[in-house]
Amino acid sequence: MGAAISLRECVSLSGRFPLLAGLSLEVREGEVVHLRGPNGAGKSSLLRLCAGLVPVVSGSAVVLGHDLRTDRHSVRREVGLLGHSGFLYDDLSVERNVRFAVRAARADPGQVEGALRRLGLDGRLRHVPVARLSAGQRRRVSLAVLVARRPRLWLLDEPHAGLDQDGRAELDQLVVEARAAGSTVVLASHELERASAVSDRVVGLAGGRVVAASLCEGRVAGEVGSDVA
Amino acid sequence: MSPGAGPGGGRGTAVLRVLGLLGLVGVVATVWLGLWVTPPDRFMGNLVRLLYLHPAIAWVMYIAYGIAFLSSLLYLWPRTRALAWDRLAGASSEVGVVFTGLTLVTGSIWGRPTWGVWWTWDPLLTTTALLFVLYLGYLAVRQIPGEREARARRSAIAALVAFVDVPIVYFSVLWWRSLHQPPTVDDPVTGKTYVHGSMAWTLLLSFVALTLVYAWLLAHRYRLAALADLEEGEGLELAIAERRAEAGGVPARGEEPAGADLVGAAAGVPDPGARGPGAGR
Amino acid sequence: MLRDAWLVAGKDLRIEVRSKVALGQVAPFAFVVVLLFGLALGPAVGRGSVLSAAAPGLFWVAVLLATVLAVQRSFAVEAADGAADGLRLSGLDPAGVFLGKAAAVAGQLLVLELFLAAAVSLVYDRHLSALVVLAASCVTATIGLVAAGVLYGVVSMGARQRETLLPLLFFPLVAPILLGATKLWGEALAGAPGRGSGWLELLGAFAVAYCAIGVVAFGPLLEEA
Amino acid sequence: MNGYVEAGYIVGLGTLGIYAVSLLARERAARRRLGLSPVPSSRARPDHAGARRPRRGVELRERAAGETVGGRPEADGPQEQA
Repeated sequence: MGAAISLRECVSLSGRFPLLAGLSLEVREGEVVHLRGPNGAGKSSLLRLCAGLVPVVSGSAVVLGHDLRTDRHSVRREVGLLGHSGFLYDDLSVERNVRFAVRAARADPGQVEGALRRLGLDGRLRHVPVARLSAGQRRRVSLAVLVARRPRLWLLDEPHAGLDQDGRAELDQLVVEARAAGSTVVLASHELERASAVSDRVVGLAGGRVVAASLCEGRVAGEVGSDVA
Repeated sequence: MSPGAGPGGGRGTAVLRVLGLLGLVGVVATVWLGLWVTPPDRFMGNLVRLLYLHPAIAWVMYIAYGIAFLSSLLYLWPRTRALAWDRLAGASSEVGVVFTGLTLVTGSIWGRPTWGVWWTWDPLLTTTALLFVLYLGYLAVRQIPGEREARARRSAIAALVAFVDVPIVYFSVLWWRSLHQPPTVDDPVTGKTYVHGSMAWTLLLSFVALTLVYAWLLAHRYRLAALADLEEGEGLELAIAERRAEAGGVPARGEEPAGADLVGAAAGVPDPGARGPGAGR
Repeated sequence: MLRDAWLVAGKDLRIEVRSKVALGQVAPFAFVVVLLFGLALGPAVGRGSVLSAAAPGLFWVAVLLATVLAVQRSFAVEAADGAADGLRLSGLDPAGVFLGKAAAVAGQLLVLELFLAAAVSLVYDRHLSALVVLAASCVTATIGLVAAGVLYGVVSMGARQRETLLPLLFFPLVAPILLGATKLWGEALAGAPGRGSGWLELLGAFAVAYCAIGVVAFGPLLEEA
Repeated sequence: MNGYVEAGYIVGLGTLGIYAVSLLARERAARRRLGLSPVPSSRARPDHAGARRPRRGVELRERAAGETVGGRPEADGPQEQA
């Protein structure tokens, strides 16, 4: 199997602040990787970099076969990023938001209905403007977009945040299904046990670099690096 | 002006000093010739002495914007893309804005006794005023934060947009004026004044002197921009080291090859068969 | 590109229908401006009064001010909830985004101009004539205004001081449009349309130039915002 | 003469002078912040400036500043000109 993500000594900056300070990471296609690390370790930056949103200053970065040093655009249509913000339009209804995102990404609009049902958004909530939703419900809308789009690479940034117990279980199930469908998933989460349970591998970040890596044997977290929280 | 002229000294500094000296001598000579040696004009009297200042300033303004436009184009052109062009465009625009302001002020000072008004909606004047605001806007765009190359590209596009606007503004004001009311004033340069003899030489000298002054200002402004870029990069490796040090016990400094830190980390892994991210290469 | 433009324009217009910001805030603002001019330039009405004579110019200044607000709104929608990243990640063709956003804003502005023209005619006591010339100048001028506005809207989106930066960039740039449209309206209302036939071409040239720049440059600019 | 001429010359050349002086002052301040010698010169060469940076940092910095590899004429200060 090829590499979905191949980063070598990546440095990326925000102004003069190094977000990533020489990060190397290899993720194979179809793998589920759990990123962990303290706040500010560079998890979100890594996910944004893989989505082509953050320029690579030095090192090399290839995601889904696209060299991010020369082209940060082509990769965007193939990845699905669930960021801190959901990339939703407040004044549009749940269904409209999902439909717009799916059509913009040139995905199959036929998947929208199923995705809404999958996330429990097909009932009363369907026509409610996103502005009126709670944080957890907004997260569900963003997830529905991913489910409908079926990207090759899922980049989930704190996907558990704001979700209720059912939602978290639902999310875990989605990750498992995505993996089964051949997609690659990278998720950053502080829900260590939960995230590791669905992951093939745990990667610890700190100071904008990978500081630890281990397999999840039989889907059980193998803890490494005592400084990695 | 070669964009390669660095922030550092060497021969560049010596050349620059000579350039500055020549410019200074030229300006002093222009002032001396213009204020004391040349005769007053038959029609304009002593006011003609502003002829040795205002047109040359306006001329520099055109050069400055021309160079800013050209270097913006050269930045956008993929084959010649280099941050040096962006610095040059920014430097030239800033100097250009200063000269545009001076064009307006000296023109106004000249206009008051000649035309009886500080300001007239003459096409050239109006265009110049709009030019001033347009390029102030361009300088503001340059201040928008962002990645260095992103800023450069954005600025170059803004310069292009502004430059495309200039002829449109000029022609529209020209039409607007000519349809509005006939011009009430004669052009003081071509209309009434006959330039000859010492006056011609002084005029020529003023153009040369102020062009030299422009070149000197441009070079220094460029150096300042290069220093600012250097400063932006300065301390980066220190910042990266600090960033790495956030990881705690992991060695952050040093010149270990790519992935060495991963090997180090993998050493602590209970399962020796662990597939580190760097494994399999 | 056109497909994406259609998609974005539809989305923006739907947001407007839902939020009614243009209807509830931009349009009233333009009417306030019209009223303020009335207060500033005196109560006299009728032919020959200052207000009546200045009506074309005042109308277009009000339109310019409204354009800035409409463009700002158009990008505020994108910047909320980090959706500027959303626009970049969406996979939409940037040229399509430019055209779509421009079309949506232009549509709103054209409707606004319709009502504003009626208001100007009533409040400043100026009879509207030569409606074809008026409409043609409105359409071409609005396209140019919106193209330039959306272009600089995305430039200033990345700036922390975007509310103040956009007008600074925008107004000098569109000075020719103000001149041309005002001239055309002045001639049309004076009953002598066609005398300044060059103006419509100038407005057209402006619109074409800035639409072309926008289609080419919007992508790189969106990237940096 | 008549006031206008003098005013024009004073305003015009005075502004240019102030601008020039401000450029020099800003350049000097920037050099001080960077730890370069305050006045660039062909003779005096600050050794410490060149010594305190490892090569790798310089490379990185240049790439960060967006210089194309190979064409890195100006990113390095006077310390390169020995």
